[in-house]
Amino acid sequence: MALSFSLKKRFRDFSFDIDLSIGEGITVLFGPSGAGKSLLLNMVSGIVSPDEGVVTIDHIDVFRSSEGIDMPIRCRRVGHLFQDYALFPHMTVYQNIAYGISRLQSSELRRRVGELMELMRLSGLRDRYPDEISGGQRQRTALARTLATEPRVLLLDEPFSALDYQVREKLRADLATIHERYPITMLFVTHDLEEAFIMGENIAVVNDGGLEQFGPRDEVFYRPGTRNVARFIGTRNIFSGRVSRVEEDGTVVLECDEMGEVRTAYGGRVRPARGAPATFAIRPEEIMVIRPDRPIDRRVRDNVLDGSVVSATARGTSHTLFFQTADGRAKLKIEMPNSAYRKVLPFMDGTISVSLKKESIWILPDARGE
Amino acid sequence: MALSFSLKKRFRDFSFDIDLSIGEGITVLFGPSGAGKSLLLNMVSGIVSPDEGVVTIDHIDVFRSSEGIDMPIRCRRVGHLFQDYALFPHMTVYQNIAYGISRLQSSELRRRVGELMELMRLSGLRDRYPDEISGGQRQRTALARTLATEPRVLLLDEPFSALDYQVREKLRADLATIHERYPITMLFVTHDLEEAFIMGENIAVVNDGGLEQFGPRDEVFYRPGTRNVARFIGTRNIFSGRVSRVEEDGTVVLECDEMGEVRTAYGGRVRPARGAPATFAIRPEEIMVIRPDRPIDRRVRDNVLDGSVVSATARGTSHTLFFQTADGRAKLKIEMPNSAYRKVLPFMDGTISVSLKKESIWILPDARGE
Amino acid sequence: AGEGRLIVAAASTLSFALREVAGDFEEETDVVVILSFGSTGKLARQIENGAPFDIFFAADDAYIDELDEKGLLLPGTKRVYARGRIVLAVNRDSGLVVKGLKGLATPAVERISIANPAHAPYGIAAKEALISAGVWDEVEKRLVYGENIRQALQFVQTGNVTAGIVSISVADVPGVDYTIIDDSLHGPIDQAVALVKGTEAQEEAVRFLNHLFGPEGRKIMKRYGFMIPDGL
Amino acid sequence: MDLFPLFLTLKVSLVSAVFTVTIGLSLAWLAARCDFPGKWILDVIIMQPLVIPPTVLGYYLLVVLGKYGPVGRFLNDVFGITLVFTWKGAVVAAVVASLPLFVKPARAALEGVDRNLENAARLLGKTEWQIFRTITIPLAWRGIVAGAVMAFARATGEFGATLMVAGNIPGLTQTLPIAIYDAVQMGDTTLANTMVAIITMFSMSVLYFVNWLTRGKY
Amino acid sequence: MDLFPLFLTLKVSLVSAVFTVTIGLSLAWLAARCDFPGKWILDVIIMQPLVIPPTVLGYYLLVVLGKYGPVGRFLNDVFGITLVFTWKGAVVAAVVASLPLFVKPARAALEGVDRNLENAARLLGKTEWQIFRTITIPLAWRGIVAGAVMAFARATGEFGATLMVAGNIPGLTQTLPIAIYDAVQMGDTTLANTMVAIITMFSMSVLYFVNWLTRGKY
Ligand SMILES: Nc1ncnc2c1ncn2[C@@H]1O[C@H](COP(=O)(O)OP(=O)(O)OP(=O)(O)O)[C@@H](O)[C@H]1O
Ligand SMILES: Nc1ncnc2c1ncn2[C@@H]1O[C@H](COP(=O)(O)OP(=O)(O)OP(=O)(O)O)[C@@H](O)[C@H]1O
Ligand SMILES: [Mg+2]
Ligand SMILES: [Mg+2]
Repeated sequence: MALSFSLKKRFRDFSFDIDLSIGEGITVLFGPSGAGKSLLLNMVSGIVSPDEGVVTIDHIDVFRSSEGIDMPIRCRRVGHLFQDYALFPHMTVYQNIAYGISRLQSSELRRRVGELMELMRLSGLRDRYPDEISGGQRQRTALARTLATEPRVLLLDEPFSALDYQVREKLRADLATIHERYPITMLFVTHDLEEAFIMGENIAVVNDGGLEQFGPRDEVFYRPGTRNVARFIGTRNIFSGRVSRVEEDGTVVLECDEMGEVRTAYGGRVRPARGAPATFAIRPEEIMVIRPDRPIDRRVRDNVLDGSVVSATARGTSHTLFFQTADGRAKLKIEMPNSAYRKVLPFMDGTISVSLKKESIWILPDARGE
Repeated sequence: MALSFSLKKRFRDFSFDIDLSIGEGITVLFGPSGAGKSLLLNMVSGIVSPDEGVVTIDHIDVFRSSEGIDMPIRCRRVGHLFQDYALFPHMTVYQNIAYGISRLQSSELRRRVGELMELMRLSGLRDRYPDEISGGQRQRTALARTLATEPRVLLLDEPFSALDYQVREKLRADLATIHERYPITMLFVTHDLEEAFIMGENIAVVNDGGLEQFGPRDEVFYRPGTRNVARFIGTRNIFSGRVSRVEEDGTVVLECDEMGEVRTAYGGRVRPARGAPATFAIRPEEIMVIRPDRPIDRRVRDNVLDGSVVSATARGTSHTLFFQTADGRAKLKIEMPNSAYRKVLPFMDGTISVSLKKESIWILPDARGE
Repeated sequence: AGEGRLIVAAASTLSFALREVAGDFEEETDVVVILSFGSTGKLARQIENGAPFDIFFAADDAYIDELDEKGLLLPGTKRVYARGRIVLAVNRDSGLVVKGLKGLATPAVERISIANPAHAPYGIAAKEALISAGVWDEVEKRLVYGENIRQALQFVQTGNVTAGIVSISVADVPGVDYTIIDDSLHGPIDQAVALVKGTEAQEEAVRFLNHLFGPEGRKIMKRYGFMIPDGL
Repeated sequence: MDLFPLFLTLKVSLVSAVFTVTIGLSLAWLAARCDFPGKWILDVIIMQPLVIPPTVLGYYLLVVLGKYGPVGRFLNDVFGITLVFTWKGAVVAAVVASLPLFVKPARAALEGVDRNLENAARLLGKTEWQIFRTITIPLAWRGIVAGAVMAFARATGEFGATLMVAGNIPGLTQTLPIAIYDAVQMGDTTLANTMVAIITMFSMSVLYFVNWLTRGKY
Repeated sequence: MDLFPLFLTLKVSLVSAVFTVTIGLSLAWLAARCDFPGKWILDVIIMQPLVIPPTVLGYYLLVVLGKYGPVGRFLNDVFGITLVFTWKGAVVAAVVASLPLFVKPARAALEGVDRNLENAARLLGKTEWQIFRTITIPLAWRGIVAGAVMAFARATGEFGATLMVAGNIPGLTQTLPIAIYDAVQMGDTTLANTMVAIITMFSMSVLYFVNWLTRGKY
């Protein structure tokens, strides 16, 4: 059930142009608000006509502007959960979910809808109308309605945005099993980083109508292709510098304005030239705070910076620190679990050292010239 | 700008009954989907009539069923962001935001709306209609429209659910400053645990139409009052047992079926009776995995359990492990940062020990009899 | 029609008179008479388009001639059944005494209703009478045209016009005083009847007309103000 | 009092309501959903019967549908149907006269239905006809009923065109409004008032029924 | 050809449209928003002019508004206004005849407006009147315009009641429909057709204008 498309669309001051081919499984569409994620789904399902382009589902053209092919929406067998649900206001929860199921005997139909309502935890709401249920219940009804037709291509536009974390975890697992049970191609839009990571085998990062990066989730997450992707996935600590030398063990030493010399475990294929510009990033949770009461571990002696903590924010399960080097030139965001935070808390007011492990530093390929 | 209310409402199979008094600042309403959060806001702002009750804003009754007081919505000076936005479809983004601002000279009006649009990152969308902008842009327009009237009571129903994390972080900070700049009472609904923690000075946990717990965020988060609250805030590891003895240093030793003896730093006021039932919980990120290659730290020698890891899920910045004791009776959810995970990864296949620090174990008060 | 049924189309002025005549006729014979009243113009248009009428009583013989020319009537069946008379009707509550047509010229008579002289025969006659009386120019601005004489009379009856010129056959209603207008002031209002071509009840139709023109019929017609001129 | 006119009026208004709604819905749907040049001309044509006096409208209908008219001759020759001076003619007159009252609001209502919901139904594999039946019409319900009620009332009260096309033949084509007109013409206000009361009661019960039928939101 | 009837018709239909829309919107709003027992009776009363034949309606109006009628006398004594046999009478007849055509669809449209949006406006401190003006009416726009167009067309074509109330006074109260009727009665189909063409052209331009006015979504 391969899905591939190449789509162009222009609005007054927004233009969309994305080519993508995805296979079976779940692909997460990730990107900032207004990037064009919903528009992409709308053009794939046929709700919005592209200015030009091609949409191919399972090697069959459902849209090809050059040949005037435009398969009616209903024949595309695409399930599409709208961001604003579009529940039928004149039908009950049950009727909404049952609407798309055709040619089933009534007992069979009832069983199937009941099953879906169970799955979505809607069981008590059978005869309510959409304006009599809560936001999250609406979202689940819409999701059930979309799943009811057992489409082979499933487009989900932020399907869990209105759900609490318990239901969300449950449904994430259920979607994953659906996909294990029968072959399905899923495009899953989310704003939630963690959700993107958990759900996506592959992640496509969309920005301003274009594709920033597409690849397996670990690649996108830990090896972002561009500065934008790095920002979107929350890398935060991004710096520019130049290659000052390459050591024998492959360590690339960069010289950057804010932090001076930075040693990195360069992982690229091409050996970088001296003096070449390089942008590098380190994730907030990868920065180690060195406890003054302990000897410096052998492994954390890379890139040790002295400075002080400017602010600390509690986030429930972790703390976010903003760290500033002694000369005030580099600012780093650091995330640490509460247990670690409690350990460094006594030393927080004085000078503190952090270490950027060289394996944790990622040099962005767009500045590598690859 | 104190807000207090006591509200009752019955639907066919849902009944709502909550008393609450909140002061200036941000109170987060937290609870599962369908708990009654939106209903609560609707009754405070006057959109939905309670069956009976009182709503007092700044010591003035805006609603009191017993005396037939029901102040018109427009006089309550309450800002309310609906979960589904309710943007005026026939007005542009600019017109929507400007709609509520009255009696301002046009230049002043333009300036103010411009400012809000800037704040909400809507600047390029001035003349678009709601159906020409993305979901997140809609949400921000609705938020700007609500803030435009500078209400003294602000009800926000999942204001950031459709936003990406960058914009979200920015707006969280902005809301916090708004509240610093002038006195405001804010009720903020969210499903996002982290957001609840960051935004809320106080957190009210709502469940099935009732109030489960209300208090300062740290109290709700780290010292949940009930099993339900513990579940909602993601504590996950909840067990039942009985008090077997109390030691001299105040340590309460519990006996539980799944894990045998568990030592806890009991923090309650009343000395527990031997044999009294006790429910206790430990947050997933507080469970320490003991690395076999290191000597057991003095501080982690409490409640050491041996077992194996059943599954591990990557969540981007952290990993979630499911741990099972050797006898298979206790299952624990453990969350650890990627760096820690990498360190224990080599030992993952064999037997592993975990430690539940006694200070991290929380005995739920509802079982304490307090 | 046919099968002992006779459909008679007639100008609405005849509604009272014909109902009585038809009632008598139905008693005498076993023929069912269905009366369809309407304005003469409308009925003529309907006959042109194949209406299933057997007999057509027009309020104006001009329509009979017109239809005859088009070959829609049975040739030679035209008969004048009455010569209409017009009256000056005055609302009793107005308190005005209007002396003849000349009296209409006084400003006290604010409005005068007549049937529309563009198509209604009584309207034409009224106009002719007003011209002959030499008051047309004065009263023209104060005229209200009714769709037919009934409406002209309703205006008088409800007091919205002071006086009106209507046919004698409708004028005898409460609240209205009327005086007959000299028939030398206007051309004859010949009202004619004819059989419609294609009628399947020619025999019954002839019998009905014979009844109407018989002594009994004449008596009834006269009572309702339809004077059948002698010698016709 | 003769009750025939009442029953005839019932028959004519009910039958014509069926035709009006069927034809009208198709026209409204066409106008609301399809875009073709000169669409507004269709609008103008449909609205014409409102603008020209009913009698004149009736005259045109009579000419077209009559014994010698193009449509009348065709219907007579091919199907052996005669419209003029029968109750069927009254139905035709009522349909033509009341169609604009139905089409306008029905179209407005159809156009007001959220396209997104129709798209949602398309995605669930429904055909355009199924969508029209299960989504569009129920959501446009209010406007459609408003139009149908007006059209029905107009058909019940239709008089000018009917008088021309069907004639005023007692026991055959004399509807209640025509009987009322006759009574007023004859100066018999009592009879007229009685019949107006009957027709009012009739329309009242229909409106009440419709009110009851549409008491829900959809 | 005399152009007076055309101008009179223009005047009467435009003035009556203003009245119809003003009165009709108030009635529609009342019916859509307020709940009071026997509300459907109001509905029935408003719909009555559709059901009874225009001539009969005109007769009733003449009796009520006429010189000796209760309303007529009051208006004459207090304001010195005479309605019957003046163009004002034609306006009254047109308003009464066309009001139901406006109220029904306008009400349906007002009822279709999402209450949530009105609540959102209330929360922004707007009064009910401001909300009606800035939210409800613009969102019910389609239905209101549909109703207004029908009412306008009906007022333009109004004939039966007008003839009764305003009379047929050439150069004073003879509207175009009355002139057309006269022409048909006289058998002057050419003149009638010409005038029908004129009235068609007139209604066409109005419809075109309205179409142009409402080409947007709101
Ligand atoms: N009809 C239109 N006219 C002009 N611009 C439009 C129109 N529809 C959408 N856009 C623009 O296209 C862009 C993409 O919109 P889209 O809804 O796909 O965003 P998105 O990625 O889904 O965002 P979100 O996460 O906020 O839902 C937005 O910037 C939006 O303003
Ligand atoms: N008109 C109604 N009739 C019956 N039940 C209703 C009605 N309106 C709301 N409810 C029920 O009231 C409960 C509370 O709804 P509410 O919208 O307040 O939930 P919520 O906490 O905001 O949930 P969510 O997070 O999903 O938005 C829900 O279970 C809903 O089904
Ligand atoms: Mg979107
Ligand atoms: Mg809610």
